[in-house]
Amino acid sequence: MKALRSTILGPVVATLLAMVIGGILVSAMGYNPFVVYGSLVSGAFGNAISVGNTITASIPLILCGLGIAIAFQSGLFNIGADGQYWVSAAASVWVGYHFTGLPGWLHIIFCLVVGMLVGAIWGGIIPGLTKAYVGSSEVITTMMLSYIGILLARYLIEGGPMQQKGFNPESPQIAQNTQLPYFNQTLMQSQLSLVAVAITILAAVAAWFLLYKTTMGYQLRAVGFNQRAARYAGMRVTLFTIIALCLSGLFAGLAGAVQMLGVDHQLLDGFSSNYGYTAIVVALLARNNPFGVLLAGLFFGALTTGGQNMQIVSNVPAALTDVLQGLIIFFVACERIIPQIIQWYRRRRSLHSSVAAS
Amino acid sequence: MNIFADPQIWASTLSMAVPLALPAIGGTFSERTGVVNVAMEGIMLMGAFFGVAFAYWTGSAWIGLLMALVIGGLTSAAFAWGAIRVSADQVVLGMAINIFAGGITAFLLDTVFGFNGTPVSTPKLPNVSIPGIDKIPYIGEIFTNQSILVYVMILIVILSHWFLFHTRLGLRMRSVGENPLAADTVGINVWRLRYSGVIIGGLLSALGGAYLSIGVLNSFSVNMTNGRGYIALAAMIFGKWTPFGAFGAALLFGFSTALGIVLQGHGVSSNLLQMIPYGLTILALTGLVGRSTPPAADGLPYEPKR
Amino acid sequence: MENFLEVIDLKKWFPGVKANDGVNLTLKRGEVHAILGENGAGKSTLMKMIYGLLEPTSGEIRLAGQAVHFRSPREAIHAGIGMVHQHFMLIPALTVAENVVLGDEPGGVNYNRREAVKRVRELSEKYGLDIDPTAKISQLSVGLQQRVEILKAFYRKARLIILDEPTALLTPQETRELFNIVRSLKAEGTPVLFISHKLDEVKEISDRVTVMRAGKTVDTVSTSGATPQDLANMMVGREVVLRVEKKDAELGAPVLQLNDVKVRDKSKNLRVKGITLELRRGEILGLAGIDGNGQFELADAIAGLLKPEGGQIVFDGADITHLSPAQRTERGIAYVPQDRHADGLVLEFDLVENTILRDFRKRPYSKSGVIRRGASEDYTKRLIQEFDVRPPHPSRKASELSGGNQQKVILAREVSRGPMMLIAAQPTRGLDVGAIEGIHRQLIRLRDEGKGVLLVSLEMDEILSLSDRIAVIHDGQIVDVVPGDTATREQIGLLMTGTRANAEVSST
Amino acid sequence: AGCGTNSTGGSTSAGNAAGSASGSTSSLKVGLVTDTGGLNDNSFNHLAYVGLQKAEQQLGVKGSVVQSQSESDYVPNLSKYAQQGYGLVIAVGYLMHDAVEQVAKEYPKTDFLIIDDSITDRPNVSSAIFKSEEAGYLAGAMAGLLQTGHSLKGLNSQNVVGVIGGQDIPPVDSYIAGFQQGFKKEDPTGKVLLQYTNSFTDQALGSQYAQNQMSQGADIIFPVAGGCGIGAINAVKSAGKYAIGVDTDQAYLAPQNVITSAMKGVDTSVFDTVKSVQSNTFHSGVTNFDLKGNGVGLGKVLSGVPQSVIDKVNALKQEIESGKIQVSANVQ
Ligand SMILES: Nc1ncnc2c1ncn2[C@@H]1O[C@H](COP(=O)(O)OP(=O)(O)OP(=O)(O)O)[C@@H](O)[C@H]1O
Ligand SMILES: Nc1ncnc2c1ncn2[C@@H]1O[C@H](COP(=O)(O)OP(=O)(O)OP(=O)(O)O)[C@@H](O)[C@H]1O
Ligand SMILES: [Mg+2]
Ligand SMILES: [Mg+2]
Repeated sequence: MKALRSTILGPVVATLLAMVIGGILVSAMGYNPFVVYGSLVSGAFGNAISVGNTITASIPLILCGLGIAIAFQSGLFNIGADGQYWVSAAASVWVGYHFTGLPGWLHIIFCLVVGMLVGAIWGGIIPGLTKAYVGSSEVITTMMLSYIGILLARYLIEGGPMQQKGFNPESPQIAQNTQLPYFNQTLMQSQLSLVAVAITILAAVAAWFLLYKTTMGYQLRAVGFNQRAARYAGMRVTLFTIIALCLSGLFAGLAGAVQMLGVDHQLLDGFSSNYGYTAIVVALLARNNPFGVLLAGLFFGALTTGGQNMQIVSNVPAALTDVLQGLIIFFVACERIIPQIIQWYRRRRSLHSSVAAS
Repeated sequence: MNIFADPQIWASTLSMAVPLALPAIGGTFSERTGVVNVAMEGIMLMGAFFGVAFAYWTGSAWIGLLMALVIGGLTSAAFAWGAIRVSADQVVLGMAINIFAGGITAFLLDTVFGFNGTPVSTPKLPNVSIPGIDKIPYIGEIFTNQSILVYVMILIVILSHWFLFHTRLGLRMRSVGENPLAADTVGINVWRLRYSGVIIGGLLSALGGAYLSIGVLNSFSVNMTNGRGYIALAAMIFGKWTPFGAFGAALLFGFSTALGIVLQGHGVSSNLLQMIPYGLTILALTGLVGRSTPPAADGLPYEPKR
Repeated sequence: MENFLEVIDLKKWFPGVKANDGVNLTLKRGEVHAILGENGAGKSTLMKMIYGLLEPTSGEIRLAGQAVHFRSPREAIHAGIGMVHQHFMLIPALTVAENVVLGDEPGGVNYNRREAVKRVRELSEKYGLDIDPTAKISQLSVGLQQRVEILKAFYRKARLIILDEPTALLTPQETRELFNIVRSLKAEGTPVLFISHKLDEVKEISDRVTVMRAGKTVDTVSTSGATPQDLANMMVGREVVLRVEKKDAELGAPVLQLNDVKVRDKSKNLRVKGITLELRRGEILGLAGIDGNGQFELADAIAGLLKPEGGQIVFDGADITHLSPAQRTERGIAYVPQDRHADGLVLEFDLVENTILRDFRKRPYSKSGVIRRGASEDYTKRLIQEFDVRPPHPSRKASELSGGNQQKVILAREVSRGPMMLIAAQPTRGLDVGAIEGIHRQLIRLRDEGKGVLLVSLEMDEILSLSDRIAVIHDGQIVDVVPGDTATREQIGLLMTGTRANAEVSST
Repeated sequence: AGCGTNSTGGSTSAGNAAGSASGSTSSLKVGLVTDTGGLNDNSFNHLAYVGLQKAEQQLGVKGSVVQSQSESDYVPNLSKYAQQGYGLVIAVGYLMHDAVEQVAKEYPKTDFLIIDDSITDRPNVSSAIFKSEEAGYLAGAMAGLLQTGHSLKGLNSQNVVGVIGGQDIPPVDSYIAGFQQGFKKEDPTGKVLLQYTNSFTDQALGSQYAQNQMSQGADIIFPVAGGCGIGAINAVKSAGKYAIGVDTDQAYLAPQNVITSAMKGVDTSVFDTVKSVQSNTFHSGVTNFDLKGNGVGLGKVLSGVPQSVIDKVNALKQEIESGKIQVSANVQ
């Protein structure tokens, strides 16, 4: 109980601290901080629609975050989830419109599987092989492939084979029966899809099970912690390096596929999601624990949707969301300072009282 | 094709290497003392914005540059505080700085300068040619009319190498990044050196950012670093945490970007051509560079339980 | 003689551990004062407080009559304290010279590399600790690294020198040289605090002994007045069996045959240059040698961690030269590696995960790719009890255990796997007498059960007391194989330098 | 709030922040959703906002802006305004095509305006299409005339001009296509270098592209790349060459170097639509903004440009308006 309280207390106090500083900044710029924050919170949780939007926004973050967490647990830093996401998105969209006549559920599974495979290949093959055999830093290879992947996806719809006939650089829409049904359109008018939510929760459980309950996860973590001991234990370090990066890409790919089937329905120019980068923070704040990723992803989803509402309601420039987000992450990361501050405060107070007493 | 005969491609290479090499060397300092630094992107943005802002307000690009360094230094000091004093996760902190910097610079641009951006009357740093060298046929053209920061960068590369590998302080810095406890037991102040490493990193990153805004240009636009801080991170690793290595990687990257530009206009999709720098980097990394091992204590907080 | 150092009722409490809980100690000028105690008794903690690496919870440290409160080693160094650390405080990426001079480098702004090399060379010559100042630490054997650690302390000309288990990795010759240095320090009036688990060393070098148990100082006695047995009993708080009792070996069929095996290490140096050797069931074969002569590379090669450059490894009648480590494990090879932190354990894993490290693929620890936590945990609990691992919590991370207990976990895991052969490399390094006793008993039990044990050790005494046969390795080759019961220190010591004493012994 | 925008000369000092609730209770609320380029794109998002600000000041409507952070934000953002009772919701950019279709169907009572795209099958959606190719044509023609006549100080003997596109997308390409046709018309042997930066923000990259084109002999450069193009104009300025602005009148960026600007009236379209909703004359369907209606056109012309050139360009303008010249929006 006490442990639980202290794990929750840190982030809460950190968030408050960030909001105070953000509030001062906002006030200095002439806005009313209470209106600003009110709109942030109500935009994230104010009504059923907001909640739906928050959950929807968190799904790609969670899925990418799971992949990044698996890589981290295996001692690897996948910084290129963005590219894996977009390449897989492109692939699943292609499967989604190119094949027709399949039953809906089968077609959906087909799209998801292709998305995951492409993500796994993009994230795992080149970075994995070069890491395992040449020792190239996966930080560089995944990052470079991420840029390449985004350029590739862009090429596909800008004059490439996936461009819809016509003028605009966008792909055709995926078949109607592959579009994940929205959750109760009248009650909750958001793009929330229960199927996507189920996939996400399932993915988190799967990641947790894989990491902590299977021999594969055991080996991944062993390789991540101590390669020499892993080799001593008879594990194939190179193989598991490749597997870890593939798995990481697989989850990012799943994110791309789910987002396309559930929300976007087509490949649109822009490619500005940055999920891959935000998901790094999601994974790390969750200490690479899959269930933590679920929570951290929701938190960031809330910040995103709340931030959009904040602009609408209080006219604050969009950039302020990023300012707040940066501050919150900073202080949450520094939450360890809080007990120290409390201690310091107590000590000072007791000093004061002892001085007063004497 | 005689694209290589045109000195422009080399001049481009050099000038595009600056905003990569400077933060990459900055990151080298930080990581050599054991602090993983992914905050280059954000600190560059801070440097870029405040460089322009102060250049405009004071009418002097030099004061702008100075303030870019001051703000960059302060930002990295905040990062250093979190990373060193609080032992927070360094990657998370770095990302936090990046997100914050992207936000605050855009926010200030909007609220202070409005949507037309920074005023055109903002001064910029001078371009210079080196007398003597500019007379040499081919080479001269490369070194003619380059931003003064191009030459500053070359100086910094050399100085950094000397500092890290030939001075007592450099030796101590490296020892702190390799094994802080060992350094501590011989009486070295681990925290102070780590702070210095991170702040030097911040200064160099801010310099790289200022190069973008008041070196080549005289204006700021939202997210104008465009991921260069991350590429610099790659350049730092690529260069195996040495100044010359980082510089080389930055040159490679600048060159392949320039190549991508030159090759355009021959019917190939620009999207495909722009893959060149990234593809080339992977090839060079796997073909030539291979394993790059970071300083042993890179990313590990040091907190002696006293 | 006046007291140079006084420690008065010193306490250091870590969360959940009272590492020091009332320590009293006096150190006179020109005295060599040994500290004895079991693993985890708190010796290193005490030294770290004196050196400013840890701040006491309470109590007082006085130096030359003045109370001191060091907040960092910087201050302790300033006050003239030098320390050789039990766990190396070296920077593998730097050179010997750089490591030694670090913190007090010659030169102005520039680091004067040449001067540093010169000074270190002079220093190593003066103390007879032969070492190449320009070599990188990462290329040195652990024994050589220990010398660097000692050089570091001497470089700073301290007024008080703390030696925390400096001899754990030294050869007998090196130990002798170190003792010469200690004696000359003593003659200069420099007091020395000396920690060792080797009672004969303590007897040889120290003037007084302080014994610690469970964070408290039990007693301080004059060395000359105490026998090793007395000291051991004081440490452990019970009677300890110092001599190993064992029956005669009942030799069985060969379990391991090495035919002209050649091995290169990771930096591609040929370290094992053609070894032919046989290990039989029911025997302990000791592999003696000075560190760096290829014995550990050979062990790695048998376990499959290094690929042999040439030759053949036959295990239980089958050629296993090209099998993977996992396959060898499967066939019944157990291995206690030399470096327990780097190879033997995943420190971030808990004890359960560490005990199944080698067999996690098998039932009952896993089933169709799924780890069975319950069964694994039961097994771990059993081992913890059987091998007296402390603290007895299966969910503790391995990193939270003391070195001795970590070693017990590794040994428990390897021995209990029911192997046909055990390679034990330095199995008792850094352990206290009580723990050593337990581990030696396990090795003998294994042998008595008809398994083959290859004991690779730098401890002459360990080799002599346990081995049925002793193979001596020098420069990657076996100099000779001699019977264990008749071998003497002198004989083995000579062989270790590569000199064959007489032809008769080798013919047996 | 800092009132530093120089977009409008109006003296009404309504701080753009936290709209003061001084208007009538039933005042029209207008929501603007930008695409992921954001308000600082130096292009259509920015222009749409300028139009909205003008409407706020002159028509007394209450405006609100939200900048989308990813493609997935379009639907939620558009819906949010509709839910909150905004009378008009403006979607900036063709990328929001499908999002507008979907949301407009769900909120039939709300009026929508989409910029740079045409949606014809919804009674509550108005579309604004800009014939930026026509403006590009005139700009190209002017460049061609200047090149052939060498009629500006410092023009070299090669007839090379450069075009820098931000990305290979319709709103960019229509300008470029027009530019190419206009240039070829007046300078059939001249050469147009065309490159894409794939960025609308990276000024330094824009500057490099410009330098590269200048090293290939280009001395008039037409950047169609938002903020990235500003870098190009900057490079042109320091090299003493010439540029043509885009979207807005960019002469202020380099008064000695910007020959003219090819502009499109996104601000006008926004303002007009707000006005129509306010006066209940909103109509669905496509509104074409072209030369004829001054929906697109050229900006201020550099003083050094000979009158003959200006006359010729004006003649071309007449021909386009009369339909004698048809300008295609497809890049060659
Ligand atoms: N930093 C620490 N945090 C928590 N517990 C610690 C710490 N350092 C030491 N301990 C604990 O304090 C006790 C004493 O450890 P110490 O290292 O002083 O033993 P030692 O006598 O030197 O043992 P050894 O002979 O194995 O070197 C042990 O139980 C150890 O686990
Ligand atoms: N002879 C030596 N003695 C001690 N350390 C050495 C020696 N040679 C190399 N080193 C170590 O290797 C590091 C790099 O050495 P290297 O000679 O490559 O340095 P450098 O900076 O390239 O010098 P130079 O200016 O001579 O080219 C040094 O900082 C030092 O740590
Ligand atoms: Mg050299
Ligand atoms: Mg100890």
